Amino acid sequence: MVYFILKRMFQSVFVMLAVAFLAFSLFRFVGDPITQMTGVETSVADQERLREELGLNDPFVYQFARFTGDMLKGDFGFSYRTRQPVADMISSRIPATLELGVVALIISLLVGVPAGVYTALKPRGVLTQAILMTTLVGVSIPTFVIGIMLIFIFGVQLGWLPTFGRGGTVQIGGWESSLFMIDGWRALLLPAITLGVYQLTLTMRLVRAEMMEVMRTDYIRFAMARGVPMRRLHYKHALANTMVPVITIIGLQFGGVIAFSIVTESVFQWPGMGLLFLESIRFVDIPVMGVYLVVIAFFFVLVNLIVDLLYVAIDPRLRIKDVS
Amino acid sequence: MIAFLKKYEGLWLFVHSPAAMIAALLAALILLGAVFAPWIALVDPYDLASFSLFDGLLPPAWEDGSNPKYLLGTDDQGRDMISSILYGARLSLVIGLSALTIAAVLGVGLGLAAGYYGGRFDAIVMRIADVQLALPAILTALLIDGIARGILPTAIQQDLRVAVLTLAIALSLWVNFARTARASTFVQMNKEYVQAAIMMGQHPLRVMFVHILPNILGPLLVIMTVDLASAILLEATLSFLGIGLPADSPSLGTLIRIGMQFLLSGEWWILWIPTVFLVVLVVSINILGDFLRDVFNPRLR
Amino acid sequence: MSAMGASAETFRWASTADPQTMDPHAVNSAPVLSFLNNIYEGLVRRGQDMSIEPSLATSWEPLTGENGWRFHLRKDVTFQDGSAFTAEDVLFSYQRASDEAADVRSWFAPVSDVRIVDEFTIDFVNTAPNPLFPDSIANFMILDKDWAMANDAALPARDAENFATMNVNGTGPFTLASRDPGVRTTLAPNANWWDEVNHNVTEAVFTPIGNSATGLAALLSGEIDFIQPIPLQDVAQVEGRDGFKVLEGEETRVIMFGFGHEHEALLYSSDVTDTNPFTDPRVRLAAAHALDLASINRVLFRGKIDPASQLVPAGISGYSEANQDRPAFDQDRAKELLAEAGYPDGFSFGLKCPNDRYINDEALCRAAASMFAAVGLNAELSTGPVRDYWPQLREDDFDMYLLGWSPGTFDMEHPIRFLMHSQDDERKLGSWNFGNYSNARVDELLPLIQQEIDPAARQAMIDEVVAVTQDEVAYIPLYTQPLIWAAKDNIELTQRADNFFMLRWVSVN
Amino acid sequence: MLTIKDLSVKFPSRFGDITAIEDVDMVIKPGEIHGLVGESGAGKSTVGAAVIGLLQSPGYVANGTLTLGDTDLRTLTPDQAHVMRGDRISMIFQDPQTSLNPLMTIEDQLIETIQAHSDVSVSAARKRAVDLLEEIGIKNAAQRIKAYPHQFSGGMRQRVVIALAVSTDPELIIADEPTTALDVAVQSQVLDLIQRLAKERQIAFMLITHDIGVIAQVADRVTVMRKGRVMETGGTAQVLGTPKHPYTQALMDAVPPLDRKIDRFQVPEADEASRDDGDLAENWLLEGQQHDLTGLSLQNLTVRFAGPRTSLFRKPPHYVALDDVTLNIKPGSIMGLVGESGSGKSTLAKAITGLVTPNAGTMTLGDTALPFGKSRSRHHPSRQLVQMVFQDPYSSLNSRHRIGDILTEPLRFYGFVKDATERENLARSMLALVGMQPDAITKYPHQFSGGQRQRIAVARALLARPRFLICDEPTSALDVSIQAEILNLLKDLQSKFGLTILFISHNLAVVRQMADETAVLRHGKIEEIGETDAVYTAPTAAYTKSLLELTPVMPTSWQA
Repeated sequence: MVYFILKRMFQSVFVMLAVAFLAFSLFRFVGDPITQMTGVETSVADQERLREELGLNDPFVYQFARFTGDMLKGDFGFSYRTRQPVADMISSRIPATLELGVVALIISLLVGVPAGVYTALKPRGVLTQAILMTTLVGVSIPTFVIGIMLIFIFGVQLGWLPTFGRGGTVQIGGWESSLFMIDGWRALLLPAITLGVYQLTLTMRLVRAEMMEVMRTDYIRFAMARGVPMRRLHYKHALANTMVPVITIIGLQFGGVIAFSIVTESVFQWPGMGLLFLESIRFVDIPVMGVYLVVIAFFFVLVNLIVDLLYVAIDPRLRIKDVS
Repeated sequence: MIAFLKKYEGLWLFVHSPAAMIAALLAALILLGAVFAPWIALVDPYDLASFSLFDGLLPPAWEDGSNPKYLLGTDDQGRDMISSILYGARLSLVIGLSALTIAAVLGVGLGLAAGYYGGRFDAIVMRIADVQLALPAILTALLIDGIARGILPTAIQQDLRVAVLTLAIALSLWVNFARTARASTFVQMNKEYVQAAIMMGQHPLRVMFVHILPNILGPLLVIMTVDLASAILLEATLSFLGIGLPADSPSLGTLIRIGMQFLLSGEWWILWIPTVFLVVLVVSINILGDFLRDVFNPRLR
Repeated sequence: MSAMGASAETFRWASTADPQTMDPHAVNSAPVLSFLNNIYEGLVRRGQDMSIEPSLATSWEPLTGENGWRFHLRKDVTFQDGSAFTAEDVLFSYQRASDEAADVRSWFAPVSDVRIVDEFTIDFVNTAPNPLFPDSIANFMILDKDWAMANDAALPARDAENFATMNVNGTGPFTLASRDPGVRTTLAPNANWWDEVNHNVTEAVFTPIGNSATGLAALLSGEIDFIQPIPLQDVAQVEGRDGFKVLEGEETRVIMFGFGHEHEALLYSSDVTDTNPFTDPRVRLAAAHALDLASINRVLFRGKIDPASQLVPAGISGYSEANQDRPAFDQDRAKELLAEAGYPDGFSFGLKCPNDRYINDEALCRAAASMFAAVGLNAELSTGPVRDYWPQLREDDFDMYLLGWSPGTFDMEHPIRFLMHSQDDERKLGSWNFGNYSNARVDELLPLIQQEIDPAARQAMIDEVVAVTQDEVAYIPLYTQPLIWAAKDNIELTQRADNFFMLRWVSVN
Repeated sequence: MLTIKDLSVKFPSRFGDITAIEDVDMVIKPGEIHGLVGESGAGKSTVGAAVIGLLQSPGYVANGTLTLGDTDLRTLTPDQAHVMRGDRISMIFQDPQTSLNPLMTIEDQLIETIQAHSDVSVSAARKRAVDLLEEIGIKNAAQRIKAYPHQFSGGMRQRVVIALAVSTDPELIIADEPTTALDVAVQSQVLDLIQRLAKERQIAFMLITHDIGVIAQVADRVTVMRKGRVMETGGTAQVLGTPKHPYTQALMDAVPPLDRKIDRFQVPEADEASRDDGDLAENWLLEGQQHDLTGLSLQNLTVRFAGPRTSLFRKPPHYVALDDVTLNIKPGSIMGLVGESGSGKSTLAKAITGLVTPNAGTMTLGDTALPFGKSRSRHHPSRQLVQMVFQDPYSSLNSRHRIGDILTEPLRFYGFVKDATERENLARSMLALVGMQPDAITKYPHQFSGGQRQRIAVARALLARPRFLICDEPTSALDVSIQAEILNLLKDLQSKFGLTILFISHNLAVVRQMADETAVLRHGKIEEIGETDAVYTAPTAAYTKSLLELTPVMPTSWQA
């Protein structure tokens, strides 16, 4: 088991390095940061001097080595645009994105899992068909349209919820959280729903498919034949076994949720990493873009490591050696 | 008839599934409209001389101030909405289908080989897939877009926009195919017909493509439909983020992006008609995907 | 102004872009300068009508015996941290702003020396006569020498932030209360401001909102009091709602098409590859005649624009009243001109446009391309974000391009210097004349205009330049960019033509 | 006491109702083990499912009465039926690997079952569970109860399953193929357990199985079913010893005896095609015998698999699949290879065919050495000379290929016949030779039954003109009557074409019928090897002896 975890960590490091390389090398081509950093009237000679100062004229490999080396030292460089340390910029935005992503994930689980269970247990019900159809339409509308619609319905027309930003936040040891104020929750609701819709459908369909699969297994039929109470059978037996594969897929998807929050953040002016990333693209702020990619990849491998550990926790077959 | 239908179970299921039939009908109509757009459409939205700003912002035919020539109205450039949508669907489908083809060829090829050879080759492919997964679709697309912008001469960037977008979407989809193909191949590798073929000394490529591939097509087909839907949506989202197609050669996604500007201004048709159209298209494809899933996995029926 | 001194008034506003820095000398961009004008002040400032008025300098006059200006500084002004404002701070700020590390140093190209005369008098020596110099430094903001030195911010931050990136110490009406870049910036009134307070804001919160629909929603849902700008097409929606108002005005920015005058052949043509038809003024005039500005105004701009005949709008000093006509929309005339020039069937060429720089820039170019096509000028339109756009223009990678120009000095001399004079890298002239339009008479007149003190003589020379460039169709000026702000009804504010938003003119009723 | 009368079960389908079972009558008394026997499709599992009320949707009981004691099972509401399940009727499934919830401990599963049916405290339920496990033969039950299912071996797991079924003291247990997935030794223990429980606790057992030997060993009464109908019912000795119904007779004829060798099974010859149609193929095969008879000799063959790696620093442990195996198969003879699951039988076949690379030893086909695994080139002659018939006829034919494509592939691949039409003709003829209609060539595998598919698989093997045939459990997926046909076919072909055959099976009786010599494999080692008759009548190895003893057989006295 220790070996298993070590192996996954080794693979994670490989993924991180590859992403760092990609991030750096690809963004090296995005455009000329100099024209963005300087004003309308800056002379060509001044631009060239700045280029030299920033090391943009050095050979490519040299620049990458510097990039990775600095990163390992915890030095993520400075933004071309704001001249702030990238580490500060990104880390100050991480709470917003993570809270959005996690709440979206929780919403999608809170709704998706029961809906999946219901539709799996009553595959022919009218409500099942309605749920399936609604969610299908839900995932077929582009996220940004859903977001804007929600804003106009609940923000502008009904005036129930704020239309942008994080609302009230509380600083807890450097972590700026929306979760401790009513205002924060109100602001979080619409973006989280927008971000969660796609995930919700995915979760529901996955749970439904796995659950139907599990309900046909011998151990469920045997539990039926022993007269195990239905509620216990559905939740303790079937759902637990359903969640084993579902957790992996959700883990794989979480990185996508974080990345897809780019769209949601841009619609709701949610001050997270995604918004920062979009601004950085606009200004060709290469250090910020590069670090963002690396951070996203880091979340991805981290979540998957957690999923692996969860697996071990849930599934005794991985935890306890076979004695036979 | 019954005997015929019994033989082709999928067909039988199909004619007994109203949702699938309606979806197929709508998808087929849209596909036909897209294919024959140059013959059906009133104007060619790519030909700047064929429309005039003078006709701009006309509402659909049933509203006041409309021009009956433009049944669903015109946009802010004076383009007929119907024509734009037909051409837009054409472009969206071209991008979606070509991205899908590239992703399928790449993903299935790698997945088959990984499943067939296993071991180190498999490990390498899966690590590459991990890296790809760590960069979700939207980031991959942004990356590809960025690199294309950087390395292509500006002169041809415009012409290669569709190709770049297609490649970007394709790269974000191939992992799906690779993982599914790999998993299915692993299952097939234990089947005795594959062992028989290997034992005979058949060429690995023949074993992979002639023997295994036809047996794993089912799940791949399901992925194809689902991914076609997500490719179309992804293209729309990229357009929203401003890295999609230019406004003068609009896809459905670009039309929606343009329409977003008119969300509040009263010209609702510029946003909602393409949106409804897109949703109908994507829902249809998804329903067909569901249907195929049911056919290939009868236990879920 | 009636509510002055009333209870606490928090004013919230939004705009599309966040000021990148709080350092007044680090970045020469409109969002930064506009925002910091609420915190820092210059020697002179612009009033509500854009006129130059005293600020930290109470008066100024030309130097005698040499080129340059003497500024008499205001006494009893303190910085927000309480330290006194003196000529030392002006000299220091000049040195800081004209350093290689400063992005605004080009403002001081005409300055050869700055001398402190006494504690409240300072001389700026110019290399040549420069009647407009005081006007050109309205955005040159003064910061406190001791504060900057003490906090290691003697120079603007270049590749890393410094204290001045996130902190301020100016003399202006507001001071920075908190800053979360890209998210939220809060300003508080400066209790010790020297000037009469004309606002009743006790706290001002700024939020950048990039997505225009989100911004509008924020206004309509009441979460913000004011937003600049809003999209043209939403004006009716905002006006139609109770409790909201739209402020319409005109920027000083004129939108125009430019040509690759010095290109020997078209770059993007599929039919004419060996020559450049745009070197023929008849072809350029044909292009001008092809444009239906009335339709552009009605459909794209909802009637909010004024057609432009020259590179500055009416009202800017130096505007040529004598040359107010622009080529009419006349497709037949355009075709005739093309036939005369030897292109009866027209030709194709490449048109470059940004898609995120000016209001409706992309839509405008699409419409223009469509109109050009109607007379046989088949434009291959290529649009892109501005980050790619300037490099393309600098590399001469265009046949025709879109440009907007706002005269930084609010004088006609500015576009003549940047857009009409032949390219001259050494003298930094014609630096935005991408197509290198070149006319010996224009080149000859520019220095004369710059040095002429007599307004009538100066105007005569400007009129001649405008006439020459109209005659040769150096550019096709299209219209003046509109300025659309929206606010709640209870907000009173002043919309200045440079799109700068000044908190000191805001009152919340 | 369970009484079934006139039971019919129907499955509605799109093409009208399909009758799964019809007019089934059966009575099972307390303490009685009632065997329900029949081939696939007989509907025996449906009877069990109908009784316990777990028919696969959308099946339903169309007619008849089901009574358990005084309770009419058909009148119960779904809730009542669910409460009754476990309480009065319980069930044991075939595969102990899959019948237990892998995420729950044995304890949790036992306690929840006990508590579901009686109002006892957790500790009382735990005590009862521990006692039960002890009774069922699990040592150290108080500790073992905390384990998860995967920590038990297959046989132990089936005991746990039985414990679960018994834990609520039901009147009736339906055991659906309870020993089919088990090796003979374990099977015998489980059967003993069932017998003991029936006797001591007076539980009625419905023992559903296809294995006549199992029935003969433990059942008191037996019901024979075919195609949803009862053929014959009565005391076990009577039904199996002196069958009255012709179907039962035919069934008994097809069962291979363990204690003697019969030349041919008395089964109706498949007369789908005239054997004359097979002349072309027969001649073609005969003319291809340039090598005469080809034997195979294995010397000290050892195969090791790397186990899963568990540490960065230690090498993964080896798992020895074949340990120093020496085996000499005489040209033109049939070598039988028997062994339980995991003994290395299939690894041996894979080593010969090159799918597995041995770590040591030599293999010699005829007089040429066989290169190992990947070092054997794709064009090595052995790839043609050695062919294989696989266990699962459902997976050994590519379901996406036409029979014609499947059969002509070797002809084309080995370059035997250049002309496509000729290839097709030969394939048709070969189908006739193995007893199939030649027009099968245009169809797809799913259009055939398992037996027919296995014939096609044999035809494919023959079309490579092999000299050495490996049959890996060729009949274990088939019903006994079909098994008899295939065994007859293999015997015929072997004698006609002088093939050398390695016949692998776990079924000792089948091997006895086929093999000239028999080798017994256990844990990758040859335990015993010799003339088949000698091995069966006078086994020298203790392991062979116990295998022979534990294999359930019919008492000789019953046999005709």
